[in-house]
Amino acid sequence: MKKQPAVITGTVGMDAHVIGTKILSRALKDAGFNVVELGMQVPPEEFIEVTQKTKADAILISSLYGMAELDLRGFKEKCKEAGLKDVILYIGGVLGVGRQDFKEVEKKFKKLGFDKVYPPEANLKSVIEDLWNDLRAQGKA
Amino acid sequence: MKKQPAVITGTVGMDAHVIGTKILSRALKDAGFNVVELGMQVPPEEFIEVTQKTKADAILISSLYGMAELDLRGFKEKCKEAGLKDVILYIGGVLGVGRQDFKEVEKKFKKLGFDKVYPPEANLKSVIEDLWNDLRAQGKA
Amino acid sequence: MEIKVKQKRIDEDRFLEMRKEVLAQWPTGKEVDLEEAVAYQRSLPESKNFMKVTEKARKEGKTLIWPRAGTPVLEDEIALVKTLVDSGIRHIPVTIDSYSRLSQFDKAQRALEESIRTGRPMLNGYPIVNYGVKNTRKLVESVEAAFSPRGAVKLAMEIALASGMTASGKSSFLEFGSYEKRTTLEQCIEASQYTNRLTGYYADRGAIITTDLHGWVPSGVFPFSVNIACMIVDALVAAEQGVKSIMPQTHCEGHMAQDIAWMRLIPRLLREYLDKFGYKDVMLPGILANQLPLFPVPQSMGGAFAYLNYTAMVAALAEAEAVFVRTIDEGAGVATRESHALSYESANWILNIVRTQKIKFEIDGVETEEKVTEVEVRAMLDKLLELGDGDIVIGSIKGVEAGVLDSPFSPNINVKGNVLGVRDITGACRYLEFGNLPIPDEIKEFHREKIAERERAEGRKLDYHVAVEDLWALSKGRIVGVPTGA
Amino acid sequence: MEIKVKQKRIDEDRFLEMRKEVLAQWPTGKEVDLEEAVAYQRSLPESKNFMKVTEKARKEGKTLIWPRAGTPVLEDEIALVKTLVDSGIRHIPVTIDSYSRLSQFDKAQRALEESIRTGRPMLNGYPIVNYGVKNTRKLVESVEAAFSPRGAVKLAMEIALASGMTASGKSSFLEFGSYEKRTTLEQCIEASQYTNRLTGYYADRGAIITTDLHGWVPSGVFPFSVNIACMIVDALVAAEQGVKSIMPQTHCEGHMAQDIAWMRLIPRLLREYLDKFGYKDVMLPGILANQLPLFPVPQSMGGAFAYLNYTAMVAALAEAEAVFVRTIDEGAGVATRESHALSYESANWILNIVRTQKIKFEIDGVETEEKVTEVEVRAMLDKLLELGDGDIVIGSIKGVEAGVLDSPFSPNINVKGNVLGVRDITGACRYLEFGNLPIPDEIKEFHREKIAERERAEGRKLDYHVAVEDLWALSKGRIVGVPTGA
Ligand code: B12
Ligand code: B12
Repeated sequence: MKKQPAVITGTVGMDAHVIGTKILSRALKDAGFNVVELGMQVPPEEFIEVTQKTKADAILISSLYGMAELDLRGFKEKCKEAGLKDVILYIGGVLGVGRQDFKEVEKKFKKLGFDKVYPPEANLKSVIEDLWNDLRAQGKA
Repeated sequence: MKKQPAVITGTVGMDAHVIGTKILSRALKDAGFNVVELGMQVPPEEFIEVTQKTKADAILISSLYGMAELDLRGFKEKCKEAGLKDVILYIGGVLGVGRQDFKEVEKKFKKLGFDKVYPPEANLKSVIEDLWNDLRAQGKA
Repeated sequence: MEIKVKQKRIDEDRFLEMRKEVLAQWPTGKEVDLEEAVAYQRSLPESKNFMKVTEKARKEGKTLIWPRAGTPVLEDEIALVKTLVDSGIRHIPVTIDSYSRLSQFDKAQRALEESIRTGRPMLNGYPIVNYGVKNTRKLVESVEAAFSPRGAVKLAMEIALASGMTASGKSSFLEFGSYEKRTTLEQCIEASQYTNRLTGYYADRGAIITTDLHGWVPSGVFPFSVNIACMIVDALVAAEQGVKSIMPQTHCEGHMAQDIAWMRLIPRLLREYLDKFGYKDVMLPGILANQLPLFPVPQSMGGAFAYLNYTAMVAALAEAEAVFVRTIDEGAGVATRESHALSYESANWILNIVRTQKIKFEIDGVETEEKVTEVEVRAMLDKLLELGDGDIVIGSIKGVEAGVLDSPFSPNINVKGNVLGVRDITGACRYLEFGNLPIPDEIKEFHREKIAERERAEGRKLDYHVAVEDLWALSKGRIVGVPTGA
Repeated sequence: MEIKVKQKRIDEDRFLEMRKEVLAQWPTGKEVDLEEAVAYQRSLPESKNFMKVTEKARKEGKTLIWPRAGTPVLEDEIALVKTLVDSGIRHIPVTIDSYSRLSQFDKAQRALEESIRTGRPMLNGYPIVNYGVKNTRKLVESVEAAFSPRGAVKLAMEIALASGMTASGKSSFLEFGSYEKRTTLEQCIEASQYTNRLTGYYADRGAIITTDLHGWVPSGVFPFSVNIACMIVDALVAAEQGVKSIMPQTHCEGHMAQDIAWMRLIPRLLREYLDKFGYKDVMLPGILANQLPLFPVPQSMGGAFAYLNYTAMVAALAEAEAVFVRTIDEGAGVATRESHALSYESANWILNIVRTQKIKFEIDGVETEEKVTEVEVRAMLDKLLELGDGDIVIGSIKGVEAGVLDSPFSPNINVKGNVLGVRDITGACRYLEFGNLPIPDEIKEFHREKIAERERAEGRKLDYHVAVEDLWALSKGRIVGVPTGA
């Protein structure tokens, strides 16, 4: 049996919407992940530091307050600089200010380096399936 | 002073929506018209006959049930045949089945020979102003 | 003039003779085989029986939505009812087009053919006679829901029931007061006796069809005692012809205390009068709340949602078994499938949230409104029975002639039209002009005081113009009209 | 650790010293001239004073709509508030962006500049500090309405009040419980004492600013006794600093009997406790009903209209002076001007129609809910006063540490989080886990029975997963959650 995969969760920047990331974290734990829960208002740098320290396989970022794009510019590059080119990046929530076309949002955040982008109120069962698949593709599960 | 202009009102075809034409008729009376009120479900032919008999200056047709186009095909031609080429023709109500683009509706009924076409819940004050203007243009008021 | 129609069941032999004539009116009449139709009806599952669906809602504490659905082309109609059922609809009232409602089947046929050819609906409803039994069974069988034809004439009712529709909304007063121009009440009752007799024929053979009743629906703001008195007459007429299931359709004018009072009063008085005249076995499976006043102007989407949700809320609080909410397109024209779905999604949200709470409540004023209306209704029925010498049909016919039953803004030339209603300061409907309505003096005084109160508050006399302002009020986001300016 | 913050008014001298530091945080601080600002406030018409606008609504029997309005670029913000006022809005709460809420004015500045440059809003609110007094007065003067800054830190409040805003929604428990991660309650109370002291300073000079209070808003389905106890604490803290007008903001969880019970209980207990502690001259101009649970998913437009209409209906029935309805875009993101207009048109329809009727009513269950909550709130306040030896501030700080005040799903690491709420079978919020809340045994029994009733009905134990289902329920058109599947 492979080791239990480790993942990091939290809301980025100044976002105080913590309910989603809390529920997500609990669901990940219930699904057998080792979850490091950073809670709300996590600076991008903190996600990176904690990933280095814990050797986590994935970062799952929440953002609902609409300012994620500002918070996450250059995030993927910083991950790479920190030697985390393989870490899986997921993001979910309300990823812009105002009613958005999700297709556009997805494109934008994929360009920013995210592997998967989820609309508000994403189904957690399929999120977790996606995550297992991505981990398997990297030989980590 | 000119003679009191005479006008004919009613709903055409099988339309049972009589409230609008009743209110319109009363407003026309209050505004000094001589109103011949035919009520609901008036066959097109009856409008013509009564106009001939009363020498009315205008016919104001109501229709809400959506089937006015069917009821009024060839109506202007029949008016002409009956020697009523100058009679002013107004129509108002819900002039098609389903949500309509009023501009289209207006075009359609103007092509059918109507001088003015009104959307649902038209303002009766401006209707009456329009009517005085059209009568004046014919030297009838 | 001698009155020929009486409160008396049509003999079976005469009825079967009459049917031949009716069925001969259009070729599809030949498709109706009454015994086969009864068997077909009896083979239908409970989910297609109007009464059973309503009783189930009552048992489960649910308020079901009544839509209004009728579009000319069968395939479109099937698609529409599927959308409706997906939105949680279990009763499907099928609006019949205006030509068919007046037995002009040839006109309907031409318009139907044009609709099919052009892909543009040229009729404002489903031409059931033109489609006939075989086609309409396809419609009925397309979904798990109970069907009800709206505005069916004799032949249309024959086809509807043979096709498996399980309700028959045919009120003589609705026809007389809202759809007819020259027809007398006598003619309308005679027509409804036929359709009720047909319903009774099925009932005698174990297929229960429900008759839903409107009474005399006023064209505008008007207290509901005339409506309720006429609904009771309609119910007695139906029961005499053998109808075994009656569903009253009450109309909400928008004032909560009145609307709730009427919803409470109607089933109580219906039961009392049905029992009194010996129709104890007639069932009343539930009540349908309908919304009467003008819908918000087509431009006001916010107002449209508010009005339909308000109606749903009142129906849910009153624990009605069903509510007839309009779509957001009501003011604009026959609704699209999307408008239906969106509107019922909204109303269903309210109905589910409110009914789950099992709210029991008392509103100040309901008792007064119920009492006032009850006294008025009883006075009217007493007068009718007096005029008819005990025969409610004869009494009603004479009553209309005498203005004992009357309504404002009526299209029918046989209506006196000497009455008028306006709203009082809180939005309740009051009589402004009583005409010949047999309303007791102390009740008249009650209405006059309420009217005087508004007159003082607004510093003007209430009159015809105020009645017209009040007609538009709800549509513009108020319950009491305001001066529209010179 | 020693508690430094106490329930005591800040000396004027010390206050004026503190102000210097605050104003130095950003260049626009220089624009604030306190004496000029007081004079400006006093010159404002009643229509711009929050308390006066609320009192007028109360007198006229109206329920006003509170929108939520904050967009980064001043010109857009002015256009937005004009739309709002055209929709009948008289209170304008200005949402401040999230950077400014955390005093990160430099970040806000960069995002503001980018918003102006690109024409795309990059901030989720109006950066009031960056705009300063002169600009914000343009906003205040652009319409006839009373303004209230939402989420103003010290400097933001200085600028808001100097600009003519006349309310200050600053609840220490709201900050602590919903917006902060590491900050302690002590720090939050300290911050609120400053803004309340500033409000008191204006009040002493005849300019009445209203403080509106939330208490501790739970992140989910949870009975409201903790919230109400904290609201009372917030009110006492504000009153001690000289605040003279307080407007409680109650949160509706969607169960009518509970929501109405809480709306009745809150002003009654507030008055009692304010009087008891000697703040008899503090005015309570009215109450604001807010909607708490998750809004319908963005795809459900019908549900969105239903939910906002339902909230408006409940507020109107309870005769609240104001109601905070969300727009139909609530689930999707910051609303467009069109969504604002459409949503308030809809809510206003309900409010006008219901308030005009002057409905007096009684709902079964309101009395019980009011009594249960009252006993719980009193028990909590007693315990806090005991812990603080009579000082409500010290008691509250200790109370949070001890879990005497607690809340589920909190973002703040200083919160115990040992409590949980779920709905009962009718949708009422009940305690599932009591943690350390000082709830009397017989009341605990009441909650347990209600929970057992639902467990029996659903044949399952209620737990964390049910609490999550209940969180989503209203958003999906139900009031009680249903199993989401494995
Ligand atoms: C009341 C009503 C009825 C009543 C009518 C009572 C009566 N005897 O009048 C009853 C119940 C009988 C009825 C029946 C039907 N109705 Co209907 N009814 C309505 C309703 C709710 C209000 C209409 C009304 O009275 N408006 C008030 C008056 C004062 O307004 P108005 O007529 O627009 O008139 C004003 C102006 O437009 C103007 N005006 C009117 N005519 C004219 C003419 C001229 C020349 C001018 C200048 C101005 C002018 O002056 C008036 C004063 O401002 C509307 C929906 C709505 N709008 O809310 C549906 C509606 C008109 N009905 C409709 C339909 C389909 C029917 C039925 C087929 C089915 C049914 N619902 O039972 C039958 C048809 C009967 C028939 N043969 O016509 C549809 C029409 C669909 C379409 N066109 O796409 C509507 C739009 C509802 C809907 N969305 O489905 N209906
Ligand atoms: C509750 C709430 C708050 C609470 C938050 C309480 C708390 N501490 O968590 C409070 C009151 C504090 C708040 C504050 C604010 N809020 Co707020 N808030 C909401 C609200 C009503 C619900 C959010 C929520 O909790 N959803 C429930 C959770 C369970 O759902 P979720 O987060 O979507 O998560 C689910 C999925 O998306 C998924 N998921 C979430 N994250 C991730 C990540 C990954 C990787 C994956 C795979 C999945 C995933 O898993 C979850 C379970 O299914 C929404 C509107 C709405 N939707 O109804 C507005 C909303 C999010 N808020 C908004 C705003 C603007 C604010 C404020 C700026 C202003 C204000 N309203 O006061 C402040 C900002 C504070 C800050 N610094 O962030 C806006 C955002 C606007 C935008 N993006 O355009 C919204 C959309 C409302 C609106 N329309 O204006 N808010």
